[in-house]
Amino acid sequence: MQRIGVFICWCGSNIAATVDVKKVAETIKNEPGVVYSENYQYMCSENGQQLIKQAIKEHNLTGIVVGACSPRMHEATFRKAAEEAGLNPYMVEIANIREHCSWIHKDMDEATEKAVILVRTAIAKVKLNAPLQAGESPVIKRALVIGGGIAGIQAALDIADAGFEVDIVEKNATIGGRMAQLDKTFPTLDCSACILTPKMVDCAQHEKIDILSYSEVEEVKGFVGNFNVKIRRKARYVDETKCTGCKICMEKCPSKKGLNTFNMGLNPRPAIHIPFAQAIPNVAVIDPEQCIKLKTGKCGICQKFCGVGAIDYEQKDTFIDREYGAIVVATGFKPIALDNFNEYGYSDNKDVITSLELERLMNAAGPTDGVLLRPSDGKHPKVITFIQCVGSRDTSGCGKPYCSKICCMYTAKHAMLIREKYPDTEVHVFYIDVRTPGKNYDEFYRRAVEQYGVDYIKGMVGKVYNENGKLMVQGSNLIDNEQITIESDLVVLATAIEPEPSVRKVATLLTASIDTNNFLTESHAKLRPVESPTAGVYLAGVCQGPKDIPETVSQASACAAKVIGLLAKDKLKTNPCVAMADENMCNGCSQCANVCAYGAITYVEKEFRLGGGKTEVRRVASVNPAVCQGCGACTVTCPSGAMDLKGFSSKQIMSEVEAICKM
Amino acid sequence: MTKEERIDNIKRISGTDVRKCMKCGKCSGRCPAFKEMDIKPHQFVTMLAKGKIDELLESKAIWNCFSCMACVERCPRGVAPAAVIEAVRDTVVRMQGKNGLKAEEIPPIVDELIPQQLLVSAYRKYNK
Amino acid sequence: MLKIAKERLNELYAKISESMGLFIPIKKGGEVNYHVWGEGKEVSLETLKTVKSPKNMFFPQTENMMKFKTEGKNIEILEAGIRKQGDELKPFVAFGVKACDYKAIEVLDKVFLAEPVDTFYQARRNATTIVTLACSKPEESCFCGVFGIDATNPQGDVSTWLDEKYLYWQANTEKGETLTSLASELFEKGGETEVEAQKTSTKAVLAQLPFANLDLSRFKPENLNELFDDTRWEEMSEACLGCGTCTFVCPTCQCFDIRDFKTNDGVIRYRCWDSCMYSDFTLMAHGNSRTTQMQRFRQRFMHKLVYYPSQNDGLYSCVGCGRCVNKCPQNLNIVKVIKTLGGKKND
Amino acid sequence: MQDVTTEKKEFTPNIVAFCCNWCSYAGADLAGSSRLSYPANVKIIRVPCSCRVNPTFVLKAFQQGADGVILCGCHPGDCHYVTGNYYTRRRMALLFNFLNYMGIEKERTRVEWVSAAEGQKFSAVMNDFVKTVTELGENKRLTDLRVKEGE
Amino acid sequence: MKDVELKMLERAKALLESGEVARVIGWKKGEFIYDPAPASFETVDELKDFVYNWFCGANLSKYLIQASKKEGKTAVFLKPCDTYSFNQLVKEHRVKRENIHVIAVECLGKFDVAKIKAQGVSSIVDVEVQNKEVKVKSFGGETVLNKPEILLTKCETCQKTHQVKDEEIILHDRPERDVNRFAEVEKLEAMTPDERFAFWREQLQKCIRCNACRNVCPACSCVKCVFDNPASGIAAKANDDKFEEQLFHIIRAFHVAGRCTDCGECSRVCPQNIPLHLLNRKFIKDIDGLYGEYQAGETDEGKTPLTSYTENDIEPTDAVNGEAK
Repeated sequence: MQRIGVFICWCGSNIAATVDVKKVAETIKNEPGVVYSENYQYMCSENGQQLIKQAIKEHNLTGIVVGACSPRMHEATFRKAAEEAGLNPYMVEIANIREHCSWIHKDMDEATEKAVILVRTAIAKVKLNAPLQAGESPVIKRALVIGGGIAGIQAALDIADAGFEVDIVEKNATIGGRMAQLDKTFPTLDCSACILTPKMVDCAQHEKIDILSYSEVEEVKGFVGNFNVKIRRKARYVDETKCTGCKICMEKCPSKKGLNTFNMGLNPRPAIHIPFAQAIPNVAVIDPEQCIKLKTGKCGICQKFCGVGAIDYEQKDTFIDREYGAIVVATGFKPIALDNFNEYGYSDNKDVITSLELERLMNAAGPTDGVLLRPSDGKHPKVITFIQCVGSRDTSGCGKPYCSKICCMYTAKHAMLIREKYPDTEVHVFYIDVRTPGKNYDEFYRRAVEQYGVDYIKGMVGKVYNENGKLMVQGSNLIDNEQITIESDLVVLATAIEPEPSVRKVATLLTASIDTNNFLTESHAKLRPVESPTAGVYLAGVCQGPKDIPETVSQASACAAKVIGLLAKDKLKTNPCVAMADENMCNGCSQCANVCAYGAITYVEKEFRLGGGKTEVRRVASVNPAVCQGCGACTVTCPSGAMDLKGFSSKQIMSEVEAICKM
Repeated sequence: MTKEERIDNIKRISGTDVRKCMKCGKCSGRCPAFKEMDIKPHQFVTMLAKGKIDELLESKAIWNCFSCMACVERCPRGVAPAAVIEAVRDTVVRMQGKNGLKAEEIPPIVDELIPQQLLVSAYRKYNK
Repeated sequence: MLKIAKERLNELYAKISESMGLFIPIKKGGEVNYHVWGEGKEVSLETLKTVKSPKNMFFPQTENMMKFKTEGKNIEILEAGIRKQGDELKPFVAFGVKACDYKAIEVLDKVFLAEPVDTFYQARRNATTIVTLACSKPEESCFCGVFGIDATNPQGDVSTWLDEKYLYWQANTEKGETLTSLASELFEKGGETEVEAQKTSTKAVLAQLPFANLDLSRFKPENLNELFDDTRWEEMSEACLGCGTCTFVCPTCQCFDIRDFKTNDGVIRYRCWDSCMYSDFTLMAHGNSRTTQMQRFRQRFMHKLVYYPSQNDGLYSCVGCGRCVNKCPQNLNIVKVIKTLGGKKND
Repeated sequence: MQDVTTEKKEFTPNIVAFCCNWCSYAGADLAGSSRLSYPANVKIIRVPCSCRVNPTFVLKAFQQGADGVILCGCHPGDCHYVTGNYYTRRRMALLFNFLNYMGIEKERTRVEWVSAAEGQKFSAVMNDFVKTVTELGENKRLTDLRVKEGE
Repeated sequence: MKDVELKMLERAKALLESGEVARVIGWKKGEFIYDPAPASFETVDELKDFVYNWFCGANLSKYLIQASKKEGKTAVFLKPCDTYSFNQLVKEHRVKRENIHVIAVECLGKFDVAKIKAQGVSSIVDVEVQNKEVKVKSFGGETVLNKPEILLTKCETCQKTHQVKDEEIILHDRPERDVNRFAEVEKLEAMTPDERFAFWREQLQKCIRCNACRNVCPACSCVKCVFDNPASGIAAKANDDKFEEQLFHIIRAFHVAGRCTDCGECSRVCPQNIPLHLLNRKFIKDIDGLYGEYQAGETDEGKTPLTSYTENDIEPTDAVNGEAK
């Protein structure tokens, strides 16, 4: 027999001024199952909670209803109080008689009547509540970082430093990512390689970090604390354990006409190559599309010359399975393709380049050894025009609707560096707005203008065309309300950035949600910015939204902190209000799994007893309580009603409906 | 028609949302008639947004616009300055009363590739 | 014997309806069932088989038995079924009952009127005057003759015959006479010859029906075990969907379930038809005692042909109305069972 | 407090509102803390997500004599459970269309997206819904007469 | 039809004799020509009762749920419309595909004996079909009926073709038909709400809750139906109130929405001839109209319209107010 206790809160005058709380408590005393009903000024106060605890003990209550403020406010408080008094915390229901009653109604009779109904409704529900236990699941103390750019590197280092094993899966042959391609970094202008490569080396040398380069995530199963990941190790045709990085193969390789992707295709590279000098791992890789041996079966020169016998043309993709407790996604970005922007003449003119290409042209390790020479004829450009917002803030459908965030700063950086290194160069920048929030950022931009004399033009370029070997940049100067044409030698486009396309596959594997721009969605824009809605999956860097290096690194460290917090636990407490399938009624039709956003439902074959000693094997759904978030989508999809949600069961909700309609 | 109504009317005829303009000036950056225009394409958008239509209605630029649509093509925000100019021109023409082009004056062969709006605006311009 | 012209039947219905309820086959939504007569209703006496049998009138598909009123912690029993506010049930007439269906009422009586008497059923039975109607156009699914029923000469408080022009009327009981007196001015005398002629011609048709010679000889209590254990039940029931169509259209099926319904201020306890074909039939703590559809299927036919007769002096609880023959979605029926398990007279 | 003699039985509809815990229930809380009133005959049932609402609940409410049923959830795309309300949207579009096809007044059912910040909207929606249902009158087509027996 | 039947019989014999299959599911002779019952044949000897004629309307696919659990393979004869149900059952893991051998058979529409009887022909002995003419032989002699008028309701608008087959037996050309299966639904939609309510009230009032529609429905293959489960809160055995007739049929239609292949068995089996298929077709029509054409059972994989979505789906209010995009 149920023994329900009801506690009506006055909330000072917040409730009591419009709801006759004493009358509510009195009326409710007559409800079947109610053995105790009381009212008090502040139920949430220490004394109020004491009252509840005492009543639970004295009256042997099996469930309680608190008529008070919104459950979003104090449900946790009252659950804790109940637990302390020895009552299962899930035997508590809140009737919201403040926000949903006293605060919105003026008439006391009306509000009192409604309060009674709301309390009755909560009683109807609590009568069907079942004691729930938060489940536990073990945590595998190892993290996976997808992406070996600065975000992945930072996250991995922080996690590893806390003593946990980390694997970095990087799809390219080396870690380092976009930052490795950069020349200098704003606003301090330190050399990118100088600050990044030590971190890369740290990763390689860290005993807790395992770098799986040239690898991709193929399959993810499991859930927070218990991910099961299949990783494809792509064939690099070079034995990683043997290669010493001596580069003799690169010298001897006869197929030298491949595009050096690390240098944005600005110079050629051999079929067998190490992406760049400080690559980690410092191991060669063969591009099978370019390799003569792999394409025709003839050649094999590199193998001949390799002193350690590292070359293996027979190598195949291999798969490894690993278990992780947490996953950090740091898949990064790429500049968008400029196919939709013919007006800038990118594909027609070698000397119209993207900013990332400029980075390589200015980099000491780049194709021009750091001397700024224009691609077409290798001459020093005298007039350089930068165009900002190329493809950013574009709602016409050609580009991206968002601001790419980093362009203003790196354009200022480029302009400044050029003016410093080649003072005889004229530098123009077309801009719509200059956005420089951040420490020392606006100062940096102003320095470009004030100290280095960069010509900033408020306006946008309408066309870039070639006239007698000169790049004519025609645009508006809005401040002077004129249209100008600048004869330039080099045009640099501040191209919008977009998430690395492979993120879509990763997101699907992880059931992490993605927005219309392919950025991964965070769990809460403000309060949970580094967590994905999928528990145990964290987001670092540009895969979540445009950001610069300092922000990326902060986010990566924040991710690491979250991961460490998770891995530090031996077991995870799980939300007990999760779905549960009644095996006896389940048809195994898979409809529930189709709507589950978390992949919490799997199917098992089970044997059931029929009458007459017969048995039958049926396919039935099984919900992983550690993965289920308790939305209930599956419960409605299930035609047989086998799927139900604990804490919000169909019977509970229907009895609430009944109680409300009973007038 | 009050001024407010006229503003609304121009906005309606243009079919473009002038508030979408982010004032980048790309339209004016590529306008082939820029030098001849006393009011520049980007100004048409911002001035209409601010309700300064008296100046627009007086402007010579409406007769200088080629209706080449380059500005429409270029605009990253989906604003159509040429449509605004056309709407202003249209308003001016309507205010002038009936002196439109006659049907028999339409050349018998019209190049199908010419944008319709260009043709229509051409009739209006050269028919004063 | 009396007769009344077909055109005047509506007057008869109206007259009866003045003082009594009149249940009569009426076409509604395209199907003919027993409904309360009213002006403008489409009566269809010619319909050989109503979809639902007339048992509905005495043993409705659902029926409230009692109500509990709850207020706070108090429970009050408000009323018990039919005896609402202590009133007698308003008398009513069941009009147009065929011989098979009339026989079915006898089958039901043996269940509901035996001790302990089902007072709900009893009250309805007592309040009824049954006007039967002889069949003149039996159909191939009919086999009432197998159970010794004479379709041409039905019993009841009043027996009637219908031809192209007249409804012939013969009161058999006091209740019948009373009913006749209600509308005596509408009747004229005569019709014996026409009725006799109809009987003869119908009997000739009945003798020709494909199921006229079904052999029931094997369905005796002493064969119970043998029949129960027959291996052919398995194949006979194979296609059975376990729906309740046969039981719900059957004029003799009498199983019901008792359930509660929560109202705004209490609980209504009601009973409703149940079907032995259902997996949730007669649920006990451990579930349904018949776990397979074969067992349920067997139960139904064993009950009709063996169990019931063994307790009721050999009276079969099938009356050969043939509704199940027509309505089974998968064309399974009692005839196939009788033919499979029974003997084969003249075959 | 009130003059009882003037009490005339005016029809006040009974409205059941299912609100998702993360957006709409919070929106209703905000309406409360902003003191934005709406009629007392709206009663809210808290569900984790609008996708928890089974058509059976809607029908159950009507059976029990509710005059209107409204579902409130996060705006599409903002679902706390990522995709829940997308399913709600499809299910209810089909269900409501179907009820309309059966001749049940389409104004009795509604789905509204109310975010946690939209207290104003919550109140406006409820006021409007109550008004619409009041004009429609009592739910007679989809109610179980038994529940009202003895009234 | 005889030649098709012979061919089927031949295949059934061969399959059983070779041991390729353990049983064949088909139809078995009844007492009349018009009451063949679904049956499973395990030996060649049993096949003497095998029949395939104009009255084999039953959809055999649902029997495969049980059959596919038995030892050995099961061969089954499926008409075009039945193959959709079969696919849907395979998709929902109710039937183990690998245990079934599907023989696709011809169907030129099946007859409704009640419709023939309604035309005054009883004691039917045989039928002979020539195009649209049907010669019905009975004790009373021979009557010529118009074929479209005596087809089962589900066959009137059928345009289905075989979606699955391991082998096929088709001896005649299927007539091309161009009919709007939604015509009846549209007619109802065009009515006023009051008229619609009155229509459904009259139809559903006839319901005796025999559950034939549910039990025959291949989509209603739940181990335990919510309406039989006291714990569901909506269990009821018989309609006790007008509401419950509606509740049962609304919920049933909703549960099979997006999964119903429009096989029409519900209307075929209803003892009260309620046009139940018009409920399911409304869902089908709305799904087609609101979310794009979808035919359940066309394949045996993929999500159903109710377990998928797009970000720009129509709002329920707009859908109800007919503002479908």
